[in-house]
Amino acid sequence: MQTSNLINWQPDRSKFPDQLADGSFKVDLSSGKYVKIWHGPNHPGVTGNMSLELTLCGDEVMDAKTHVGYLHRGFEKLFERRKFIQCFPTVIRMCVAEPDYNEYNYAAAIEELSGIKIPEAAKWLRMLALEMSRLQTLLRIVPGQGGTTGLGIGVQWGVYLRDLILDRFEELTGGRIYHMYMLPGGVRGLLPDGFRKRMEENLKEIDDFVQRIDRVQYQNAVFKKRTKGIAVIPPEWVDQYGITGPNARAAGFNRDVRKDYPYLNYDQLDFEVNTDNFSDIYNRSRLRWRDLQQTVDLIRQIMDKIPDKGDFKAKTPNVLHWKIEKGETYIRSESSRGEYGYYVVSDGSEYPRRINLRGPSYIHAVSLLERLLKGANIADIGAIMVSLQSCPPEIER
Amino acid sequence: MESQNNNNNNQEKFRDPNLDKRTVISPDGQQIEVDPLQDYFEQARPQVHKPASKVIEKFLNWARAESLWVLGFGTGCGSIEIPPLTTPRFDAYRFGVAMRPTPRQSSVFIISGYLSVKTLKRAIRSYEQMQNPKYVIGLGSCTINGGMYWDSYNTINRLDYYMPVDNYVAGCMPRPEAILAAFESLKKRIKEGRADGANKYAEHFDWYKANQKKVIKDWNMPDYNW
Amino acid sequence: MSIIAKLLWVLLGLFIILNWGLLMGALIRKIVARVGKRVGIRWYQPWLSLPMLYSTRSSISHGVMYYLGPVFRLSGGVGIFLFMPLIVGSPYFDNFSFAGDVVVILYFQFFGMLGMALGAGEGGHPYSTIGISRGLAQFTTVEVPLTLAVISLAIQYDTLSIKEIAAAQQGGITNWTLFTNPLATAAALLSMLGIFRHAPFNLVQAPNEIPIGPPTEYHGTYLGVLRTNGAILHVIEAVLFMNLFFGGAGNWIELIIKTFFIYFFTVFIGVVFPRFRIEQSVVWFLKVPLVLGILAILFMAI
Amino acid sequence: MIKLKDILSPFTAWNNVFKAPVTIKDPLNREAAPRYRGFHFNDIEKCIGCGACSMICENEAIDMVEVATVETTDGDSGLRPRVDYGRCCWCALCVDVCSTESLTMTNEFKWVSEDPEDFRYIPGIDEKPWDNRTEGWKKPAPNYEFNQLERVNMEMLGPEERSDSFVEIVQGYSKEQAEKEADRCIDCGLCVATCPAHMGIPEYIKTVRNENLEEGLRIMYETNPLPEICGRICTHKCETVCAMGHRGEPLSIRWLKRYIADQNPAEEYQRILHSNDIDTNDKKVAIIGSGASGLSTAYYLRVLGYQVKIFEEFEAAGGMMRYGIPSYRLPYDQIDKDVNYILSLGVEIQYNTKVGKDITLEELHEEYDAVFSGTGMHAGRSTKIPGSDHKHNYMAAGLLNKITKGEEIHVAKEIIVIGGGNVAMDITRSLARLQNQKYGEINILTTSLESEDIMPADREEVVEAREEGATIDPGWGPQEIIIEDDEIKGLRVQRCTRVFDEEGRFNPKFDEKDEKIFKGDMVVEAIGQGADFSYLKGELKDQLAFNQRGRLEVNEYFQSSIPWLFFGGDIIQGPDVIHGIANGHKAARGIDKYLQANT
Amino acid sequence: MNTTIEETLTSLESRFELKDIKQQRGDLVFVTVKKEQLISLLTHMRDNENFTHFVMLSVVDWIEDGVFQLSYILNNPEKHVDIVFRCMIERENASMESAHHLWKQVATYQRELYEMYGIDFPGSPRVHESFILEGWDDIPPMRREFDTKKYSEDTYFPRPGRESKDPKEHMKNKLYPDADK
Repeated sequence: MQTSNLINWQPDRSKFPDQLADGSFKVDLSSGKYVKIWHGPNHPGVTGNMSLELTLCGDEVMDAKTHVGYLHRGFEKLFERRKFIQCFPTVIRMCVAEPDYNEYNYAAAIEELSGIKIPEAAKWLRMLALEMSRLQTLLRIVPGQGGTTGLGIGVQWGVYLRDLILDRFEELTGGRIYHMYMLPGGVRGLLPDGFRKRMEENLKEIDDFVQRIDRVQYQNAVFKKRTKGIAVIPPEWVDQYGITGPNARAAGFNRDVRKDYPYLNYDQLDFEVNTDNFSDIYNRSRLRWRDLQQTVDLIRQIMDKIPDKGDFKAKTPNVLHWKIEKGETYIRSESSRGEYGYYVVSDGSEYPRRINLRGPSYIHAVSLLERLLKGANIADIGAIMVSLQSCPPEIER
Repeated sequence: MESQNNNNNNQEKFRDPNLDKRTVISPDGQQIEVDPLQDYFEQARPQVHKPASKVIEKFLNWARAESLWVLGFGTGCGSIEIPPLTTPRFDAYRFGVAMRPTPRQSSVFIISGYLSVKTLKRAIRSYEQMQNPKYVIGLGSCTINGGMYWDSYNTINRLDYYMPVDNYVAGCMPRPEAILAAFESLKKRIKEGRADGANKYAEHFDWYKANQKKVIKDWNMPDYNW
Repeated sequence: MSIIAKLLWVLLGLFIILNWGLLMGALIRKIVARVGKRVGIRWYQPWLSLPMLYSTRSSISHGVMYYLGPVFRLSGGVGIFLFMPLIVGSPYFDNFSFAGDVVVILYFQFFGMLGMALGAGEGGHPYSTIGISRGLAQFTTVEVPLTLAVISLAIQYDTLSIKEIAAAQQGGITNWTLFTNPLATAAALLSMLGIFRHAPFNLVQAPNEIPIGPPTEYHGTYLGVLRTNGAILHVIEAVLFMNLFFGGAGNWIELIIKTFFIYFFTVFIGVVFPRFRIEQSVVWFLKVPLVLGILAILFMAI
Repeated sequence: MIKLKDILSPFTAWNNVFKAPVTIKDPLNREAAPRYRGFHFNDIEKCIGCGACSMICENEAIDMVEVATVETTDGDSGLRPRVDYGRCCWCALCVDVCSTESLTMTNEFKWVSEDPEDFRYIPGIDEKPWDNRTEGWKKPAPNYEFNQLERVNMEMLGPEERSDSFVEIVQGYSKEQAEKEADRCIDCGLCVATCPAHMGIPEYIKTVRNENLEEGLRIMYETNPLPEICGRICTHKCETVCAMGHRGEPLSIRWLKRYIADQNPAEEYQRILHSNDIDTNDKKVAIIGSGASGLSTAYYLRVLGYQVKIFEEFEAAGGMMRYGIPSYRLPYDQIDKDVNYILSLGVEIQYNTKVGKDITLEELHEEYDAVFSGTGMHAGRSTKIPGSDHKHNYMAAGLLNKITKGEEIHVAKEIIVIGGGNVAMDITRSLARLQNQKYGEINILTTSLESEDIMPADREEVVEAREEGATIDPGWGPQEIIIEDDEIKGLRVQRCTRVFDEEGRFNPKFDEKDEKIFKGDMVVEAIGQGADFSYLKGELKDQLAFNQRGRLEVNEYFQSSIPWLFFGGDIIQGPDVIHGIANGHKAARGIDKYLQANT
Repeated sequence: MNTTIEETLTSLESRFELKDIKQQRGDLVFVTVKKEQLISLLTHMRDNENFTHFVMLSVVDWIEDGVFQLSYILNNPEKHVDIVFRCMIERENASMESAHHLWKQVATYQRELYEMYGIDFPGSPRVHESFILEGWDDIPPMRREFDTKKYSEDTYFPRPGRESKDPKEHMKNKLYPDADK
């Protein structure tokens, strides 16, 4: 027994402060044992532009406070001054990494409140854009998980492939990052000539990438060592914190807005929700990898069904003074991070009363992150943040 | 006078007790007065540095231009276009552009879009920690005249009021190609010896400071942080 | 040979090593870029960056020790160089190697690290402390297996002179320590991963995972010095392993090829693995290479 | 336990070393996708400066600025968009909303500058490297529209129902229809300059959208005291310059005006317009004629507090609007609605008094401080061709007058109308109705000098006349009325090859070889009317200045060379209600100025 | 209406006072409840009605009526239905009972609302700590009486040289300058 203890070296934790039931530590700052440091916002290990106020004991985080607001632009205030159509280019900027869900949610909310039915082609094109958006995010975030632990090579491949998808976006929508494609009432264009062919070529490359990243990243001893069993989200937290998306699905919850509240034509697609039974960094990342495969498959299915002709925009009132009837609604869709919701209130005027975004990162990167960081190693912070896929701009908007 | 008062009130309101002067007792029993603001920061004003003599400066400028080290501080939306720059598709490394994780080692600060007030405070610190010579590239509409957020209560409108900017790139967001073009343009400017933002900042230090302080209400740091 | 002439030869060697180091760094980076499907930097980029770094018009100082940090580091690198025979059998390029030089070199390896520790500690940032304690912790565990391997070699060749160890391996590839003492070689090569600090053992300098530490505190001229030292150190460490395990070099071409491949070996592993956390890498060094090193000694002693 | 596979498999990454990099060789010259939303380009010729781009821009990135090379004309504000790339977000909403499709985006996207002031330019005027690019964001498809190009159709009586009665044809918009039509307006205001009265068109259309019709009425009365009338028979010049008309149908501005007026009940007018108690001053103004200009002058003077009295020749007010325009276009009760409101403000009217006969101008001058004369053009003009002195050759004005008065008129079985203006159409359609009532069939032919494309009549008038069964055969010059046995047998006409000469003067030319005869036993001439200045006599007439073409000379406030005497309406401007109203408004201000100056 | 929602509402009606029930979609219902009953209602929903997923807490500023509308969106993850509880509170000295003990993330929402609207949630952890803003010295910015454009113009040095002409006014000046109304 003694020898195995020597080999499986267990650190002596008797000098560490006590961990309370809620995960926090009893920290006496005046003892001089602890270091208080700021991690971010200008720091390569922090996703996006946010910062963490850490209390460290050695390498271990005793207490973490998130500080957001570095990207606060006051969108929800600006909407007060913008007409409904003018909000359309503005909402997109709420999340830089994956803007299309903003477009969709906003457009869907407006359409629901004003009773507009969008053409069939528009539905499929919206789904295409949404899934492409998910694809480009996953192409960043799946190898990005390796990147946070020092495996930079997958990031290079992934960002390259993401660039190809952005090229397709550019062709389809006219924009590279901010597509501004899903106008309330429909979309802004049909598939360009030759799009399917080029898309299929890209998807083939991505298929190949999926296999390679599996071999390089997921079947990697060091990567496993770094990510397995780290930052575990127990199933009971899921409802306590309101966790959604891959973070919840990795904990065994079969929750996917696309299945549970089918929007657009998702009910016509054939797919199963990916779940896992233990939500640590590895499994969450692995789940995203499976999502990536699934997304490629969904895009293929969608491409088969998109009509090449037909109306793609419903008739809308004159956009310069479009009034939406008094009412309120909540629209949700499944982004790559989880449930993405828009709470839209109209007071019957040309200007929206309130547009409030429910971004999954609002929960994942504030309350959940603060909880997960307690007791974590400082070197794992980046990995934890990426595994939660936190996106600060949607927290502070 | 009124603004002066206002400023004082602000400083009182946003006072951070951790930054107050305090006395500590050293292990050998001596009383030492500690001023955290003095301790953590250096307060000397920035200085204007004269360029080296002609030929040498030309050579150095050439080296500086061909070796641009970019501070990886994603201040706004534009940071999403930085990864493509450094990855296979656009591969800025082959143009002598490299990403650095720290302001001290960087010579180029890319303000990638809008700056909220909270970020501006950090951006100024980062800028001041960069060593002379240093260059600033403003990405997108937001740095020129406020862009999308021109009427927002929390984002600045004109970057050139807070730090000297060498190049602006139009776009929202500028594509990586446009950012590369900005690097090319910046190289030209450096080689011509016109990229002298750091000296300009030192020369007009008071003006920049006044602008910064007008915006950053809780100015709880020394005027110059290295 | 007069001491002046000797010094000039040493300086020539240093010049070649420095330039080869810069070029090798660029070539390796270009190869790594290829793995990432990139073109990579221009091969002459390192020469451009140095004047850029040395010519910053201002710099931040945290006091004398902060300034001395890079100097210590450079003297660590140059120190190793000074006692390292470069070309086997060449009187011009054996530098100041002497009978016990391997011990001195092992000492100098730590010298630079300690200098950094002092300098970065002067920087005052909490992260520097974290970074330097990580660095020292890892480097200590890296040194142990290397030392064991060297002891094993000393037993094998009955000498502490690199020159003699290298000379003893001449006369065919089968004479290399690689084949005559594979256990020591294995222990040394694994610890070499830690010396060159590529993944999975580069957490010490990873900006992602440890924030502002020594590798990010130094800038301008300081960084220029560190980079110069890096170029020298990479080659000279490779020369050390070449001399100890791969038969030394009979001429410059051989040296260039061998050092390249030795260095490339660490990169080859480093590219495809993430980093170990510091306690993981410490445990790893204390497990695998240490055991190999002890075995190598036992093997040789018996 | 660590698996060996987990250590070895990552090394598969290295096989990339032997593959070529995927890096773009020359990224600086890489072109964006054909649809890319890059920098703006504006086709200056096509652009009308409506400012829709500026309105939709959420960033206020687009300024409308004056441009040296573009002049301000009817339907073109002379302004061009200037884009500020310190604000733009490249959403292309400005391109999508552009009413003429002149604004586009190219797929150029590289613009680096050291000077932040550079990023502000006028696309199409300031030369840029991308001006000749063909690719870039355009409107994606014809049916992708931000604006509604089609009008909301107006409910009208069908030709069957209307061709035998004088019931009003146009039914008016319902609430939904009006709001939908008002919704098409993009608020550019290009129409305001073209409207002779410069009515606040976008503003009152906005009140339709906002369901605030009382405010709409107030806006209309600021410049036009006869909205019911104008809402029906205005020549709607505004609609010719409507921004929507460049690619679709212009807004039905006239119908919307009518909608507002119709929806406000007459008895509420005083409350809505806040005209319950107007302070009256001691100045008195006499107005000759209760036509559009007279009523307009009366209204605005009354609002200013003057004591106004109108002298009207006939027994009802309205002038040409009542006695010239058939009631299927303008029902008499609607005239009464507008007139009665004006009268209700305290304007007096004396019917059956012809100035020059029942009372002289001098007498008016003695009793009143100023006189406004809007006597209109009631004297029909004749072609003076052989046979035009026949008893069954009539003047349109006279006939219309009689129809209004309800007098019996001669209606023949086959009628020929000469004239291509709105009066010609009015008489054609009135006579057609009478024919239909009398004979149960319609047999009427209208011809004009002008060919169909330059006929001055409103397009819809011609179309409706045809629908009702009238034959319109334009482009013929009448040469002779053929009379046999003292009865009219027909009209000999020759093909008219031109109406105006190069200098734009009326100088018709005929092709003698192309000649034909229209059959008919009654001819009505509707080629224009003249003014009757018989009331200007003696000394007064000598003091008045006339220009070379025989028109009265007046200053910008319609003041003649006799300071107390103002003229306006048809006699000055030619026949048009809205001009009359505008003249009246202006004259009222002129009179006010004159009277203020004299006290 | 969805049967789950119907059943839930029926069971709620016996204990709580529900007003203005408005069905937006088959799976989404808006209900107005009294301020005093809200927390017990939320607890009941979570523990007994299986509405375990707290979607979001939002606020709408009805400045004309002098109230804030707090919207608590709850979701039943099994039955896939949402109920939104609206709760009107006074704008003056706005204060609301905290619900941070029910779901962990509510504290974050409450922090944001305190900062952005000035609604106090006594007892909520760190509620008075600044969340997004830093050094803010004006009224809470999301309140409707706060004019963001004016603030921005006063504070952030807008670039001068911008002037736009209204086509209508410009044409008036050019074509008929003397016409005034």
